[in-house]
Amino acid sequence: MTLDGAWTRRWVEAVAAEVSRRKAELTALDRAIGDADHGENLDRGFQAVLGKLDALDDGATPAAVLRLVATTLISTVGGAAGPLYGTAFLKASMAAGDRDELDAPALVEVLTAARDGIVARGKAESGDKTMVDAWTPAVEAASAAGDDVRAALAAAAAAAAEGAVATEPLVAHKGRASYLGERAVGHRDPGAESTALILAAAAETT
Amino acid sequence: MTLDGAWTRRWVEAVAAEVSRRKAELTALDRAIGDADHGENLDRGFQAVLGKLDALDDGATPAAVLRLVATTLISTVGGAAGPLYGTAFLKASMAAGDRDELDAPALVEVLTAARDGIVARGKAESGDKTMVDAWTPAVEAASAAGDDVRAALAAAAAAAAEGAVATEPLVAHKGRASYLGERAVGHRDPGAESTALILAAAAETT
Amino acid sequence: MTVGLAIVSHSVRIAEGVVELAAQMAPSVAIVAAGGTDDGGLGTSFDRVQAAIAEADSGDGVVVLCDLGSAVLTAQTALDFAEAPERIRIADAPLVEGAVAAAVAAEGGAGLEQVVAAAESGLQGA
Amino acid sequence: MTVGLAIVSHSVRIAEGVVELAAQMAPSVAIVAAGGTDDGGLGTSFDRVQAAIAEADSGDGVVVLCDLGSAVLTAQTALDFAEAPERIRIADAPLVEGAVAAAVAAEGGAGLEQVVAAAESGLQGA
Ligand SMILES: Nc1ncnc2c1ncn2[C@@H]1O[C@H](COP(=O)(O)OP(=O)(O)O)[C@@H](O)[C@H]1O
Ligand SMILES: Nc1ncnc2c1ncn2[C@@H]1O[C@H](COP(=O)(O)OP(=O)(O)O)[C@@H](O)[C@H]1O
Ligand SMILES: [Mg+2]
Ligand SMILES: [Mg+2]
Ligand SMILES: [Mg+2]
Ligand SMILES: [Mg+2]
Repeated sequence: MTLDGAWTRRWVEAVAAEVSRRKAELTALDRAIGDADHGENLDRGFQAVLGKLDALDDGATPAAVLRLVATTLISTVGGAAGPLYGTAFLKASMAAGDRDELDAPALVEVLTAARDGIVARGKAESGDKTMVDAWTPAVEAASAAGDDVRAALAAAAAAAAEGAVATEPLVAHKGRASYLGERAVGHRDPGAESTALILAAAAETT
Repeated sequence: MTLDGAWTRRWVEAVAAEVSRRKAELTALDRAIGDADHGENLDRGFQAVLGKLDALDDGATPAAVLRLVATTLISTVGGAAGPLYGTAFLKASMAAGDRDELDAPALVEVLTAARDGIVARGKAESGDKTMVDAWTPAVEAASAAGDDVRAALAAAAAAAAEGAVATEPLVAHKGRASYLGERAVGHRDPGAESTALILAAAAETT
Repeated sequence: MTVGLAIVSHSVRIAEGVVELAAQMAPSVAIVAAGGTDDGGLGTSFDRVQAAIAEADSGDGVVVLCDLGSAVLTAQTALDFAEAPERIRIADAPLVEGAVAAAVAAEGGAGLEQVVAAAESGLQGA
Repeated sequence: MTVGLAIVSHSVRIAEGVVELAAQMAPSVAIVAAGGTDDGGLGTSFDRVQAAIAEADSGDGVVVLCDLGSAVLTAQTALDFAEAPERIRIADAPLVEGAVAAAVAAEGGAGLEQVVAAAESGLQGA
């Protein structure tokens, strides 16, 4: 398993497929504590990405793929997830630089940059019941996982999934769910769940 | 000159005619420090009043005429002047009570009630560059004018006209003109000018 | 069943847009637009405001949200003429932001005073 | 000649209504709507926001007014991609009320920081 441009592309395709498959579920989470569009938003975004992947060079670097995802999500998602994931993929692309492939330390750099981009954009702290609550444990788990990229991705995916579940008992302090106060308790944050989906797809992409 | 129901009706008709004639002028004042609709607003209101006067009994009291003006302005003016003049005429109507005609003390009561209604509704103080700056001097002049209603009306009209002119150097603290800060200086308040018009029409109605 | 909202704006489009936006997070709340003058121009209509308040009131009360000052004056006048003024509150809150916060509170079953407080809290979801 | 305004809302109708309302007191200010998603649904469109900012900028800068939080995130992202970000300010102000105050200030020839301050002053004309 080599995290090169082709792998990055396969990963993005897998995300698009998973978002499409789980669109209704993501939207249902957003119906409970938001405006019921998170699945549609992300599906619109990743379908648009699919439509643009073909235009990329066969030899495109990971950074080139990540940048295409970033600009496409920014332009097409239509909700908070657009600027947030868009900024994440943009910062990830910048961190990937001109590398042809990402080893484990580079992967950690890229994941960290993505998380930092989301935090810089949305100003959420850990525990605010947002996608940050999936990203931060994922970054920490990946950096603790050692030199094997496969292990790092698996650790990140597992930690993100746990982080998403751990948003359930929280009150939200950012995003639409913050309007609900105590009523948000008991519901999983849709953005944390979609982050878990994105990282699970990475772990499963070979 | 007897301020009975018939006189009240003639006065209202005179106001409608004057507002119609000076509509563009009132709107021009509102263009300088507002949204350029005060003349149209009042004209719409008083034309609607004209349309309803015929339905009144011939023997209608001053209060009945004033109440008709109030409810019609409230429903038709469409700007701040609607609730303000509407409340003024409503409170005036209540002050007139079941009197068949208004003597000088009753006139002062009626004018005072009108002014108080505007203040209660709009919370403007004297010097805030609103119609209150025409009403308050008018009330004071009428109450100082003694027992002759004609003299009281003339005094009120003259004081309102002076009050309207005296809004020119002021900065506005209520209404749309308050957005302009110092830029409102040098412009006459449209509502103070229309108040002067309304009271001038009263003084001229025989 | 729930507190309703009346959305008073000088513009038909603003009032209707606020209704669609607030309804997104509060599908079961009665949110009624009172935008523009009787003929749809820029301004406020006493009759539209009165009708919107009546339509939004299911018995649990109505919170009125206004844009500019003259919308507030019109709403206050409607309150003077209301049959049950004790069930009507005019929120001292920004129109769009206040309406969304109030709608979410009403959707959650909050009472009249709590919905007013939500409107006035100035919470801005991000 | 004057500072322009970009009106970012989740709703096409809100954005267009704010433009008509603010223009009433500021006929010579460029006030441009960026409402809804690319297909006109409820949400925000990066491309519409970017285009509105460009259209509102005559060289003296643009103040961006937003409704909910995700509109602010979209506007901030547009600022990241802007050619002259130093001429763009996102006001921390309620959309409708802030836009009217900002428009009047811009009409009077106020500079970029003054227009932002007017939007944020929370002045509500009555
Ligand atoms: N300020 C923020 N910081 C981090 N994440 C946020 C923030 N605001 C919203 N989110 C995330 O975005 C998700 C909602 O995305 P989406 O439904 O696409 O946007 P919208 O709320 O605009 O409809 C939330 O579940 C949350 O994870
Ligand atoms: N709060 C207030 N108290 C007293 N008078 C006010 C107030 N607000 C506005 N006015 C008066 O209303 C006049 C404007 O009326 P009009 O143009 O019909 O209303 P709008 O400002 O809603 O377009 C102002 O010139 C001023 O005299
Ligand atoms: Mg959503
Ligand atoms: Mg949304
Ligand atoms: Mg006006
Ligand atoms: Mg007006």
